Amino acid sequence: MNNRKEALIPAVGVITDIRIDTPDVKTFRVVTPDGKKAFEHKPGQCAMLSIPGVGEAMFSITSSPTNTEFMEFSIKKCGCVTEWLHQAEVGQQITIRGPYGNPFPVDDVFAGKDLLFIAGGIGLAPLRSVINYCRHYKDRYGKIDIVYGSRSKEDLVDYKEIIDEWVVDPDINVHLTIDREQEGWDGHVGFVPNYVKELGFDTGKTAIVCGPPIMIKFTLDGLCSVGFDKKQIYTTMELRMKCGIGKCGRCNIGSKYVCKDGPVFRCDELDELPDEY
Amino acid sequence: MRKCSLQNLETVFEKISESMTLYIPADTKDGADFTKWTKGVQMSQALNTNRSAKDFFFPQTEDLVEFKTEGKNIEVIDTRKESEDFAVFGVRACDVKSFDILDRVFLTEPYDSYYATRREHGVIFSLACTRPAETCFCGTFGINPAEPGADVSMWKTDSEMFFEANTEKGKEILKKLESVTQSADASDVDGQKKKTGEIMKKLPLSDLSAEKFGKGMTSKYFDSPKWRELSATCIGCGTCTFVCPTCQCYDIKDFNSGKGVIRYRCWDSCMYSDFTKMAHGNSRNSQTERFRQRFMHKLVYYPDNNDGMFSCVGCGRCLNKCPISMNIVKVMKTLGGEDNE
Amino acid sequence: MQKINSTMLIEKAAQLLENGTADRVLGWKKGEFDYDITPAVFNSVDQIKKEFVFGDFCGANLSKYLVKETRKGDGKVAVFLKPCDTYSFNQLLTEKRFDREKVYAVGISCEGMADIFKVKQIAGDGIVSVSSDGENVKVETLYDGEKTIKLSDVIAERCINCKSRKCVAYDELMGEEGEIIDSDRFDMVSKIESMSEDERFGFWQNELSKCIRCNACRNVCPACTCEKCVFDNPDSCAQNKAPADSFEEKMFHIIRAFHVAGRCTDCGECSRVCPQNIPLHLLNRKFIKDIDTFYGEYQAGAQVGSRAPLVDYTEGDIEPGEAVMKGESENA
Amino acid sequence: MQINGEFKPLIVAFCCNWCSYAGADLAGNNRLAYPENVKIIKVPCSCRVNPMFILRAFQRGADGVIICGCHPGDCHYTSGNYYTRRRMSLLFSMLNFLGIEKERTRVEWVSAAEGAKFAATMNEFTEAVAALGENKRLEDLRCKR
Repeated sequence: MNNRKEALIPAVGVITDIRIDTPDVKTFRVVTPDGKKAFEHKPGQCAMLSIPGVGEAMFSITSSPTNTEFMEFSIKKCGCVTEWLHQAEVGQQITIRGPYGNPFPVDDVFAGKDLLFIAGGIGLAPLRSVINYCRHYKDRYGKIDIVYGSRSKEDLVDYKEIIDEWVVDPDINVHLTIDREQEGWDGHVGFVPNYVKELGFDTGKTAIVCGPPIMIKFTLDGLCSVGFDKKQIYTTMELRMKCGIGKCGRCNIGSKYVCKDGPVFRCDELDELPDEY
Repeated sequence: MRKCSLQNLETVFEKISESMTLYIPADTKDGADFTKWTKGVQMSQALNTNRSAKDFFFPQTEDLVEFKTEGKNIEVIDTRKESEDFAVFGVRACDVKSFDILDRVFLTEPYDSYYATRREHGVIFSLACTRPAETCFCGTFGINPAEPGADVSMWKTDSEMFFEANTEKGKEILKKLESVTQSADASDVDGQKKKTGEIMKKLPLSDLSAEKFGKGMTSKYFDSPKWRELSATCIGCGTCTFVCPTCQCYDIKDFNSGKGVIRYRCWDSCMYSDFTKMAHGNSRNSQTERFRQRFMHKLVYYPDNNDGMFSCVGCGRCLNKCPISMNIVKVMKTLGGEDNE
Repeated sequence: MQKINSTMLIEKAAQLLENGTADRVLGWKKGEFDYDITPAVFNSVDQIKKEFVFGDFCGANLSKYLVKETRKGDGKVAVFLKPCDTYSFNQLLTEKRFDREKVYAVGISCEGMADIFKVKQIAGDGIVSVSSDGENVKVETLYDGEKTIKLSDVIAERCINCKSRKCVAYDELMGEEGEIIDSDRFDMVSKIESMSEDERFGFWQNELSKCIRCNACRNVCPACTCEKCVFDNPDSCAQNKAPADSFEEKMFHIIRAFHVAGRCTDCGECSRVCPQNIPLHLLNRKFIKDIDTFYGEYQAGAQVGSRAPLVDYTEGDIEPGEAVMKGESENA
Repeated sequence: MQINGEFKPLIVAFCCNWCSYAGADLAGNNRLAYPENVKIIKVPCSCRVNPMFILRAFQRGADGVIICGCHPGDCHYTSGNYYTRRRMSLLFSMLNFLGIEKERTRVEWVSAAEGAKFAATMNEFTEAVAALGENKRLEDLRCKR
């Protein structure tokens, strides 16, 4: 039994690159001290990052599993761990453990389907991993649409990658929107849920939604009102977590633990859970 | 089955403690608690200990790992030492059952090696009850206090202590005790078992039933208006969770000692306001929601995930200790009462 | 004098609801057994008639609930207060923790509450019923049948050392107003003071090491009404959920007592609720005793608006060095 | 604190910005010696010292804690040190009640002109704490390993 993986003891990771995405989001590249990827993961899974003495927190892995060299985390500044990370420099070591949670069913349910990704703000972080995974294996999936919105142009996470890689990719359609009119923006203006309705997608698609709770709520209502079935919609959640392995008892919604049974949920599964999130 | 006279119990203690640390329930000025046995420490007559036996396997605080930082570098150090064997003597049937419940949490993948190591190194001698209290309701959860289980079951009569091994570990230790025990007949304790069974029927909480709770009951109880009333005067302390043998929620915290960072875990309580607090909100903002979480977890969520097994053992500690005398019995009776049908 | 009983209070509570004086009543609710009584908010006469109870096991101090309860809507809350609870009530008012206009307080005289643990120690386990006539407690147990115990033998520690039977705040009084009484409440403090330093350390090390940090003492305390406690605040560098080291135990209890020093009315709830039976009231009483000795007698909650000793000073106050000596030798 | 096998008490001195810290400065300017193990923490006023600061100092290895402020009546903020005086009287009396050596804590009023008093106080306090030995009763074992 001694060679079992220790669930609560983290490994050391090194930040090898820090990219400033938006005024409050940075993307951190993390590898092991000997330059390898810390562990294998699937799209939608999370990892526990910590800074000793500051705290530990759960983050979704933003890079695609097809990236064999490193992992990336897009992190918004909002609490003590994230604030600390935002002032860190390249070369800083942190600790990492994972992967945690259930991934998106990319290899079975999603296979052969048309995919519609809908993200708001930092909600793109967990989806980016799935999108890039699907782009990598594009022949396994049907058409891919991405609707992504943020408060302003500056708040669009990964804008460079979106413009340089996704928009020019002939196999996917990218629909960007920002909340308010802004100089130098000739794209769509308006909230994501409304934009989704305006775009009027084919209801045969599988939708993957992530963003602030209020956006998720209105997007779900919108999708359902145009004829999407809840079984076609997936989302990913977050609650306070400590252990990441379904034991410490705080991230549950009813009898489901977000860290272990989630964070990816199909929307009809969410309906069965009590309203506590 | 083996037995020894109560006068010779001390020689049994001595024999056990030759090879491992022994803990027995001993009287303190505030009731009984598990105490490390040394010569002269007497076994308590009390029905149960103040604190439950879970402390042996899931202590209130334990260090997980230590970090040394230097500049930008971090070193991760596993500070655990080799665990020692230990025996816990006189654990009641309810607390024995609580180990099953905790095992299902800590020993399912991904497995908790801190807990597992202690389980491997611990031997449990359980003790049958003869005088259950009015606050006992283990029967509600199908526990028979006259057949306590664990590694070795024990029955205490007026003059003798009987031992019966239930596991390999138990057989091994009883073998070691052969020199200080005599062989006995299993029927010697039948009378006691029968008597206890009769008392169980007379207990004031003997009619409490858990039938209305269990798997798949979330939607039935979650939105009940009764929660507000039940939790109205809950002071939000952690007494019930900390004295409970099955509560297993924990927090992981860092302590900077100046020489390094010690990451430790400690018991946490779902009754605390900061239990689910995140940087940007709290999923259980009111005491009513937190109160509901605790009882729903014991009566519905845990059974949902564990084939209908409840995570309450009816030991009655929360009935004795809650500052406002609100407890799972009142919750079950109120929610399961007729006017909720 | 007639002892206040359940029937009288039920009648009063129902009347207050019926005549519109209040739209809810804070009182005590029947439990599973005769002794496990829960504080409760009653909204209807029906409920009061069915569940309201008052007796020797209604020790819970209801005054702290007013902070939460008066914030819910506009209506008035009626509350029953024993003499010691009225001191907490005044102290909360002094600190402006609730709106007096929203409360209708009924003072009830009290001769002391019983402690069920004392009953159990004498009568044994398996208590099926327990009742008292004001002088004797009749206990029926599963194993030893019926027993009669003197009520005075099972009176709670805090009531034996009661400081005052006077209701100092009320809109209406049931029974007599009562009087401030001479008590020996500082005897135990003096006894500890007269121990040697090593003995004192040993005594407290032993008591405080039992702490499981359940926070019951803090949460029940009518003086602890901070919106966010320093021990729950991750930015306070005091947040700590568990007694991870014997230092943390001492730190928690010293700071807890210090934060209520000069505001503690000595209601004794902290010791009543402690699941580990730590005599926490002794820490509070040490502060009260020291305050009395150093700065003159002061009883928190005796009057609304009095200035607590720790937010006050005189130019000739005792110096800390002398104070420590005086605090030690006052009774030598 | 053990240095080369010899016990040197670690003293934490909270000094108010206006009087005592200046007093410590003056002691330095006048080349008046006091032990190097006295660690001074400057606070705006002696009443800034939260009881928790004192306990934390002990937790993290202090063997004695001294609070220095302006003489009563001379507080830069008029009355801060009066409150300090009451608080510390009660706190130190409580620590004594818990069996923690009363010689480990002290309050001393040191003005900006009293460099000599500062040095003498520190010398004397250090000596008194040295006589007690290491702080065992308010230590945190985690900080010592």
